[in-house]
Amino acid sequence: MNTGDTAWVLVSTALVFAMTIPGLAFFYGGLVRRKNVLSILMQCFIIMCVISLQWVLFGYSLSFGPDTGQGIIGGLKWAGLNYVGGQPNADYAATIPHSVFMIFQCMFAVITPALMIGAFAERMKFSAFLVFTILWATLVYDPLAHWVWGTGGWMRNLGGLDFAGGIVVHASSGVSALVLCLLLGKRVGYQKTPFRPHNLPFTVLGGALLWFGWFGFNAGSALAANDLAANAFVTTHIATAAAGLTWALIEWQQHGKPTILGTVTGAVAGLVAITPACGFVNPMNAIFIGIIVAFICYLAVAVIKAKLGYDDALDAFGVHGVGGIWGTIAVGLFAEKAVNSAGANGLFFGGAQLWPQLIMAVVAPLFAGVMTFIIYKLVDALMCARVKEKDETIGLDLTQQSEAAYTVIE
Amino acid sequence: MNTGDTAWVLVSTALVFAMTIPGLAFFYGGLVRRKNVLSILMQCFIIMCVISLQWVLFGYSLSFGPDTGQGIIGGLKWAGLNYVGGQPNADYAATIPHSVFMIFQCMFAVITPALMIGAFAERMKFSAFLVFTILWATLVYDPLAHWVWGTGGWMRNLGGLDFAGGIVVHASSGVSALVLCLLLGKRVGYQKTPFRPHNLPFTVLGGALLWFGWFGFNAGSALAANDLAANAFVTTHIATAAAGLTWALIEWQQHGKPTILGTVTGAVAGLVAITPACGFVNPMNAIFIGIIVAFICYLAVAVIKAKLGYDDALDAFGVHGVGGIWGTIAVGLFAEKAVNSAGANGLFFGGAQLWPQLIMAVVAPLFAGVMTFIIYKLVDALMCARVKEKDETIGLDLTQQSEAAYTVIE
Amino acid sequence: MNTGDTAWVLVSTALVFAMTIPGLAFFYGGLVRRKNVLSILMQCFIIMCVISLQWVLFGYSLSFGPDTGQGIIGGLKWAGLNYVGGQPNADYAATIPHSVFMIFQCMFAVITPALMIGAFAERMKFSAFLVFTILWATLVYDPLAHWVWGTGGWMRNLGGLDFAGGIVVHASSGVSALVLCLLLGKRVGYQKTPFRPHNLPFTVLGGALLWFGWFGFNAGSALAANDLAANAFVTTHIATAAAGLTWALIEWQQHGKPTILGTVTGAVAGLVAITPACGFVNPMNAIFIGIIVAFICYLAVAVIKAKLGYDDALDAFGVHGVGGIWGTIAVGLFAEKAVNSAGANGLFFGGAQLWPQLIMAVVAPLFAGVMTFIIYKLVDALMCARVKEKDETIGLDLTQQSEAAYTVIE
Amino acid sequence: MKYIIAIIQPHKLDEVMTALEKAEVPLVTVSNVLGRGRQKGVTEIYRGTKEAGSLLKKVKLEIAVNEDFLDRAIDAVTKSARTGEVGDGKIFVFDLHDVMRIRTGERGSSAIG
Amino acid sequence: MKYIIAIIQPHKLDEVMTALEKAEVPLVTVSNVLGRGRQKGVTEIYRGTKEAGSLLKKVKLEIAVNEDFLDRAIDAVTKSARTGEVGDGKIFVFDLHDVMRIRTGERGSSAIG
Amino acid sequence: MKYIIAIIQPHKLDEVMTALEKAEVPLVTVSNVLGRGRQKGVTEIYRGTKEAGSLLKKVKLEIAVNEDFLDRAIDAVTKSARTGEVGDGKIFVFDLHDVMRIRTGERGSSAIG
Ligand SMILES: Nc1ncnc2c1ncn2[C@@H]1O[C@H](COP(=O)(O)OP(=O)(O)O)[C@@H](O)[C@H]1O
Ligand SMILES: Nc1ncnc2c1ncn2[C@@H]1O[C@H](COP(=O)(O)OP(=O)(O)O)[C@@H](O)[C@H]1O
Ligand SMILES: Nc1ncnc2c1ncn2[C@@H]1O[C@H](COP(=O)(O)OP(=O)(O)O)[C@@H](O)[C@H]1O
Repeated sequence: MNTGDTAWVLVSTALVFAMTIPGLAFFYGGLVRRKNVLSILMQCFIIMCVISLQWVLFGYSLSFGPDTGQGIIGGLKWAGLNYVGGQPNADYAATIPHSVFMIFQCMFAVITPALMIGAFAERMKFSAFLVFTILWATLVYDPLAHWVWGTGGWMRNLGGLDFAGGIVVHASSGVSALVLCLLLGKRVGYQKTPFRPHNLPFTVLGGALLWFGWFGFNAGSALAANDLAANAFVTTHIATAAAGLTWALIEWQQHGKPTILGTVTGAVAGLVAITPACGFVNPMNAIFIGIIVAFICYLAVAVIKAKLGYDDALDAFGVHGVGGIWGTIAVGLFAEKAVNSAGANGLFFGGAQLWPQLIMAVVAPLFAGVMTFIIYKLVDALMCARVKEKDETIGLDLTQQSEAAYTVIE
Repeated sequence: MNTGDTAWVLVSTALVFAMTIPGLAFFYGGLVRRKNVLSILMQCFIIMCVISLQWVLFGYSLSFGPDTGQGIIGGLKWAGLNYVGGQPNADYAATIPHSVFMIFQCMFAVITPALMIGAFAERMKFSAFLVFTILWATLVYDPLAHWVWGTGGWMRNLGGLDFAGGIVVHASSGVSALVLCLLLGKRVGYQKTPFRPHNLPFTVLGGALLWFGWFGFNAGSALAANDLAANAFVTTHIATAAAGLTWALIEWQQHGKPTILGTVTGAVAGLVAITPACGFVNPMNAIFIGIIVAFICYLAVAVIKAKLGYDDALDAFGVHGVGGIWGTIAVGLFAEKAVNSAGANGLFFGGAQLWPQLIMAVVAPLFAGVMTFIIYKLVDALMCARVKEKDETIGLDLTQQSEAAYTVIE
Repeated sequence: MNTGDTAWVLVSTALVFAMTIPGLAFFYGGLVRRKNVLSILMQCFIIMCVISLQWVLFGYSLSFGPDTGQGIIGGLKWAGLNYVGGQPNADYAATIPHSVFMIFQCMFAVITPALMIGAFAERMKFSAFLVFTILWATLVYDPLAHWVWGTGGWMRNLGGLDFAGGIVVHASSGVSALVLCLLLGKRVGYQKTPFRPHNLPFTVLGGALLWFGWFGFNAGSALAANDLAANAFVTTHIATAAAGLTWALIEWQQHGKPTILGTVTGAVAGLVAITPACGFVNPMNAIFIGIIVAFICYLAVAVIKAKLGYDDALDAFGVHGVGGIWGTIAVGLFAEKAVNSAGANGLFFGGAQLWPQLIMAVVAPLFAGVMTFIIYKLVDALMCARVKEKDETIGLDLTQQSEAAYTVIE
Repeated sequence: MKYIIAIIQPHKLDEVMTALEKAEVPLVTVSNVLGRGRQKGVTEIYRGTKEAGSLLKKVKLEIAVNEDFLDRAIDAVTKSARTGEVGDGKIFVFDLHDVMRIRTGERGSSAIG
Repeated sequence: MKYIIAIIQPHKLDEVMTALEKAEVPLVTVSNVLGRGRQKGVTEIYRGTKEAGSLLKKVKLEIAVNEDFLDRAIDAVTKSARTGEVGDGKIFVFDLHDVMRIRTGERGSSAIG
Repeated sequence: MKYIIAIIQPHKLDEVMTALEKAEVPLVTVSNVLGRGRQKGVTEIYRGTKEAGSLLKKVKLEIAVNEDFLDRAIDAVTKSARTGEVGDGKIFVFDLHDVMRIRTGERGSSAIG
């Protein structure tokens, strides 16, 4: 065991924690209307509670527990943190306590369903949301994590590379988000009345905290305080900077003004895209990955969404789905063994890594999408997923939680 | 000396810093009325300034300095950080610089009086608050820290266990808070007009940052980046998740709606309860500790307080006092030598740890309560502790600080 | 390589990141009027993007790359992070990957120009700001960083000491800020209508995060998790506490009321002053440095500025310029070899360190001021640095970014 | 000249604004208000304390018109703001003694538009 | 019909609301305002700059009533809002030309309640 | 008695307040409003979606005066609020039926000041 590595992964765990609350909560919370901000904060907060419990009780075991044979799912051997103690598990991280690896991964399991909140914001019933989330975490996230990261997982065996979760976290939640918002339908008044972000400083606060926490997400995924962590840290920062700036420049060119919302959105897209790649590519190529994701996600968010007319309220699909898939493919292009000897060479370095990446980028979203469809239908049949129109008009804060975010008088 | 341990405790120190400001400041600040938010922020901020100075000048020496003989108090040998330098002090932490241990403990000394702000919020005069705080830190916190944690401290010698401050930090401040709010009296209009939280997102922000910083508070108390820190980290997270969820479910059952304020309050209660226990219990028992604290504190906050009618404005007693005492007792029930060989076995593991825990849980609050009574009476006689009714009506921001939190026009 | 040191510097990098966004962004953002808050957030955010890119492309090489011969500037050998990889560079930090040192320094390069935003707030055109910032980073920051910190830099060779950037970061940006606000002119209505801070809680949030992140800034500058980092951490904390409290007491004495804005401003001044000194002075002297900076900066901000009538909107000069120069001189007074054997003895310890410090404190600001003048004139001639009066009246958020920070209805 | 004060549901604002523009009475002043009407308030709960919030968010419109525009203004508001549910709001009409355009100093009926 | 505008102290709002309900004039529209009256403002200080803030937070109530409810409405407000200190506020009464309930289209006196 | 409602540009508020004080009509109630007038709104852009924001921030003043103070109040506002640009705002004047000072119960013309 190594204290430096342990310190780094403990800190990284706290950083990834901060990505969901307060990071994502405020990023999304600032974007909705005043009457719905608490519903977003509540959803993020309760996901932290409920998925953390799911994780220690059985989720971790399903994801990382000993494979049951076909590379599809881990067994229940590690349920209730059985066998998950202070001794390192060399299969995953040889220099830190096993329980540190487990709790680090816990934060990933938490943030993934939280990302989808952006799609169904302002109209999903709290009870339905809760049931959906637990089912989704168990039936979509846990298997996917096992496929890609678990010892014996079939995508891992195939040679697929996903350093910190481009597929497992972003593509999976992003595509599920799209399915969800198509099934739930548009918010009342969508595209008729403007839905302005009620508090953009909150969104900037959340965006900045996401960037901050993402250093733990990506560089922490090295599971050690070494040169690989350093590379992941640097590429993460640079790709994000490039994507944020690029988005601002696109807006400047398109509308004559760069916006802070655009810049932050670009930065988040950059973070998403570099996630699977940060431990495999060099910093200069990270810049390209960042620039390209800004273009692609801008297209998805500002052009395609408007054309197709689906109501992905806060662009969970447009940013995480699209960005995560691009990042996964980018690994197949830009990965170098020179950066990470445990990695592979991408197309531009004479390797064949593109194929496993493409397989992951097709199969995982497909799986997530289909499962989301099934789970949604089940939940909707059981308890009606969407709030009543009257409640939606009054706002979810008052109708789902009996609270108001801000006082008006005094 | 060990760089990994040092890195971890340095980071933990920064994390505990963030618990007071901005964590607690915003948690409390969002709960008060618009006209008093700055008074909360100011109190938290000035406590950080003034108690940090008190600590390096003499507080640390009183708490952790060589015992003067009876286990009651440390001497002044280490005043002004004499003998507190770059070399480790093996009595407290053998692998990190002594000054790192000192500054880590400084953040505990700071947050403890800050917790009481929740009780006397919206009505205490700033000058009186300042004098009270300095006296309380010196006459209540420093002795208590010495009793429980100082070499030679009598509770420590008795075998009492308090991993990260259930007694020293939470029970002491919580009970003092109750005494304070009884002595100060209710806010003008209490239980007549509703006092709504003026900005719940601020409260969620603060609550999330408390959780975030608490990883340093609890896992940092291992004073090393090892498997004990890992256990503390995991139990902290899981107990909190369990308590937050439980509170939400209780509300759902009681009022038909779970609220974000309830969920965050539950999480904080969970953090409080696991604090003394995190390094002694296993993760599954942490879940029980979390579930139970939610029930107890809910009772204290939503039922008993309303019945008895005292005005613990932001529930400093109901959460920290009650939760801290429960956590201290829980150590006596759930502690295991299997988790921490330097610990003990609780009742459920065939040990007798319950008795020292009960002694601590009775004596420490009693001591804190009596001392608070005396200090308050002194301060009140000297300078009148409460603001004038007219000033309370206008609000403390304008009358105590000549500032307004938000502009109204433009 | 040492994992503990690497972990600490990685974390410190993230902490310094958080100083700019969200720290400084909210500190400044809360102080401006409602109609300009997004412009501040945008400027901070885009600086993070654009200077990070400048840094990896050529800024780092100019600053820390092999000296071109006269101690004036580094060459372009390390441009595009050539030679900046996972292996340590012993000239700067022997125990951590070179790329970690680079990315840590990147955050310094980012925050320095961001500090100047406080001077030209609420009236600078976005495009002009962007061009100015890139030029200033390249022509002022990079050379200064080389002079003081680069191997072969002439101030470094002279024996000048600047632990974490009193000269390089604060004095340089502070003085440039003064020049800028003199050239730009006052805001419309300055000293006629009151400009109240639109959201002081945001300012407190930002101030607290600055303090939090500054632990990484100062203690991280030890580039190792050792006793020197411990000393820097402790002195930073204590000087800040002393300065915050002192400012509050000055206000209390002057106006009868201590304010939270004053206390936070004092704390920031303390952080600035201890920055160059934190690794060279002992904690008790840090208290004096903190107390004195509060007096000096109070004078600059509340007395001199009002008398001279320049519009340093958020006191970038009054706090960072004045505080940074004082801290640099304080090194010449209070530095001790007993604290840091690689340091020197100041006047009070029988040494002659005062002279190199004075030279730095005169030459660096002069250089920065003159260069700022030239760059500003250039930018102004090219694209007119100031927004139109009509746009200033409507606010920069709407006119420079086509966004509104808060919705009014709903 | 008449001065109309209309209290409407917040989510109807955009529709009403459009309707007013179509009715050629585009000039309007808007503000946030809270209303207690026949519509039931929503109970709020804070740490177990229930509060029967009786005040609901509404939006207030103020429109100064010449007499011959009065009916179409009222009409525009009523039609666009109506949902048929309790809480739709009220329209109040006042006599307006005088109007002045600050920019020009113009007074009376011609200054209204 | 009459239209009452009352400016009161913010912390009196709940009492006034209750009083109005008891007086059987429950319908009311409430908003935030700032007032400069005889009551002295509180000085604010920002980084040493003193500002004599003359505007104080007040709450504005608007109540439309039929003539026979006018006096009891005024009475209810006055009694419940009075503290006897400067700053208690004012009540302004206007003639109301017409009222309309948006939901039903009802007009005049019956639409007021 | 008359009741003046003035809609002005927000950045003119301080000047208008000073002018009113000089004109000896210091008592005033102020609030935030949004206005749609002849002044063009500023387009807002959120993630590529353009929104022609037609509502601009304005400030509303309410001033109750006795008849003989009416002209100087209007005068004070007009002069101090005028920039000559579109968007300067409007002044509306109403007949005021009655006034009451809550603190004393005083009524009518003497209660106005
Ligand atoms: N008499 C009145 N005086 C002042 N405001 C009123 C009055 N009647 C209604 N309002 C305002 O109109 C809003 C809608 O009224 P409400 O009675 O809920 O709807 P409806 O008229 O459809 O029954 C109220 O919330 C209140 O703001
Ligand atoms: N003539 C007036 N015109 C407009 N608003 C007024 C007038 N007089 C008083 N007000 C409002 O009433 C509030 C209370 O008035 P003030 O003079 O302070 O109290 P009091 O009437 O008890 O002396 C003021 O802050 C202001 O908002
Ligand atoms: N007829 C009206 N009814 C209500 N409010 C009006 C009316 N005319 C103007 N206003 C208010 O006055 C403000 C300024 O009007 P505007 O037409 O922009 O300026 P100007 O009168 O200088 O041309 C508007 O934003 C609106 O709030």
